[in-house]
Amino acid sequence: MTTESKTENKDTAEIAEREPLPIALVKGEVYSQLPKDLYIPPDALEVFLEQFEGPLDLLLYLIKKQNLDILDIPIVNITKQYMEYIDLMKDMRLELAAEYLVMAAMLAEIKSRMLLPRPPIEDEDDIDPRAELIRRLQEYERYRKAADEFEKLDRMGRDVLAVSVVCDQEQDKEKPLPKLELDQLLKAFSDVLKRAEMFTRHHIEMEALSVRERMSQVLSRVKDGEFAEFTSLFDVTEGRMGVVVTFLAILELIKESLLEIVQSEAFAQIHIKAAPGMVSADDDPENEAENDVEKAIDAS
Amino acid sequence: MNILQIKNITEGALLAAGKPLTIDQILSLFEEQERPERDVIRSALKELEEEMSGRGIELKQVASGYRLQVRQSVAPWVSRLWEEKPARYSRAFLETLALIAYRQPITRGEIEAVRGVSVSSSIIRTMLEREWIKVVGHRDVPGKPALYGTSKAFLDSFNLKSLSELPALSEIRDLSEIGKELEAGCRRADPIILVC
Amino acid sequence: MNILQIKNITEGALLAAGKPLTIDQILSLFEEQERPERDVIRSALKELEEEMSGRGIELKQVASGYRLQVRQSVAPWVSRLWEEKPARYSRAFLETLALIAYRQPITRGEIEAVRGVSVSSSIIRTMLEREWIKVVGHRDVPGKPALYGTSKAFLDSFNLKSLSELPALSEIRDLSEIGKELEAGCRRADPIILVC
Repeated sequence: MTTESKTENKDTAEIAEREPLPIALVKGEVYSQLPKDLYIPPDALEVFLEQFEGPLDLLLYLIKKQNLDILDIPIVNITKQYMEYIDLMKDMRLELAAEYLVMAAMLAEIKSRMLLPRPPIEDEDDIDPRAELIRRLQEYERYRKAADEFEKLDRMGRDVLAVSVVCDQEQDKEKPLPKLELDQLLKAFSDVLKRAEMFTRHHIEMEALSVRERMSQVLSRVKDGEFAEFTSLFDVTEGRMGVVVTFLAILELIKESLLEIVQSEAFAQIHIKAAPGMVSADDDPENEAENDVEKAIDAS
Repeated sequence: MNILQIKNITEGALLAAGKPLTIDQILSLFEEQERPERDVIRSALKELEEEMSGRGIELKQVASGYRLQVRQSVAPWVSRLWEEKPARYSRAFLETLALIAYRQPITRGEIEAVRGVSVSSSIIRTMLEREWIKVVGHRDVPGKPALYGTSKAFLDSFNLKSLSELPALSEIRDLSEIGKELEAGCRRADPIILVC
Repeated sequence: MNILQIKNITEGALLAAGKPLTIDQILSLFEEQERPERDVIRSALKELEEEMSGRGIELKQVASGYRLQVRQSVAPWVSRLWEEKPARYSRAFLETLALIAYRQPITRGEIEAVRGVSVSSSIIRTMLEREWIKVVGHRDVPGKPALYGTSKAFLDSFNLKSLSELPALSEIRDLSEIGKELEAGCRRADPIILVC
């Protein structure tokens, strides 16, 4: 910064102090000073103050209003004005974002540094806070301008309108059903198991699939409410494994209170029937309250 | 306002509206002092119709006004725009189906408990409609929730003879391992593998 | 298939699609044995563009392809079809969008640092819902904040073909000595914060 520009700057600042430029426009009337003795309708002022997008925006506004250059901010003057706005916002009980106060502190610090004699710089990393402020103001100003440019861009729905022309055949096509691959299903199951793991500390112990399948089959057999002979549920042609699986399925169903097992006297025929609650299947009531995680996961 | 501008506004409006427009509706787009006569709109429409002959769209008068539509002669090609690739099943759908397949008979509540989120009715309905699952009974607890199991149609669609042909968990492990490797090179073994 | 038919199919598809189409998408409308060369589609598009000059619609190339749209010169009239005026975006919205567009990928914290105020969640949410921005990654710092970038839909909405068509960002003026000091200091630990 040259001495020349400093002098210039000083002049501008002085002019600004002598003839303050308008700061506020309320209902078409220009106010050149912050209200000390004049009355501004609170609503109007609130709208005016709320339109700032933060401390940087307010600072830029104060600088621009006085035709000052960001690079030559008269800190003392600007700080004074900034504080007046902050006080005003406090008086208005506007919700004052903490960012405004941070900025106030920053300005106060810069001001005090400029008023005090500067000690010789010892720490090279010591950043001039004024430079930092200027950098931030410039940076913010760029994007503020860019936002204004965005507003001017052609926008779909405002400047550019979409066309939509009917094509008569479009409704005729039926959407094909998605094809499902087995590996997708497996992936899904492994995902769900992975997630279930996060819900429970229990180890997941899978039982043989065929038992589960057999459970469904057995249930279908007995769901009309009739007794079924225990032995009739077995198919000996399936061999030892099949019989064992059926037996396990029945045991599991009994354990889950889905089947009742009845024997009228010792050594008599054993009969199986659906548990009393097992109404035949046509409608499913959709509310289920019970069910803990272990029951579902830790089936065995 | 000259006739070309009026014609262009008419064309733009018909294209943007997405529905038939009456002459009155077209007239209402103009401010009062610039509003043309009805006959001007009529002749603009006529001109548009002539210009469009032999092109990809045509002007058609239907009950509720004038409409621009894709010409029948090109419609078979254009309609392929919507000939979507079949949609993919959602993760919720696949996980629910997988749970029913491997854990049947199972209630909706049990599925929800494992998945940790609620199962939407529409998913269950879709599976029932497609006859991939069926209600095999009801659990004897308050509310009598339906127990779901898979059907023959489910097995058919995967070309399986019985549920025992579904890959066992050990294969799932391999699969997820392969998937992992494919996805991100060799990451760490996932916790499920240790448990199974 | 002759060039006129190809042009008509292209025109019909662009008008009916309701979104920009790529040349590949247009090509996919043709069966394999009748499918024209890419260059044929390109010249069909060029012809369409020429035919439309001076008419109510125009052909525009945007980020996700070619789009037929109502010419801007008639848009003021055509937009009277809808009573609702298009939404105005707040300064906060536009500033945030500008930062994401010019500085992507960028975190919310970085946006806040430039703007000097916090960015409301609803602004980010609106942009995500509109699919103008998307999460392109996460910065590897504590909290793993999302990095945002703009999408093709954003460019489409602003009638742009690529980010390079965005208006140029104004230059930062030289800070002379102060600026150099500043850069050397690497803008880290800001003494101001310690004061507060």
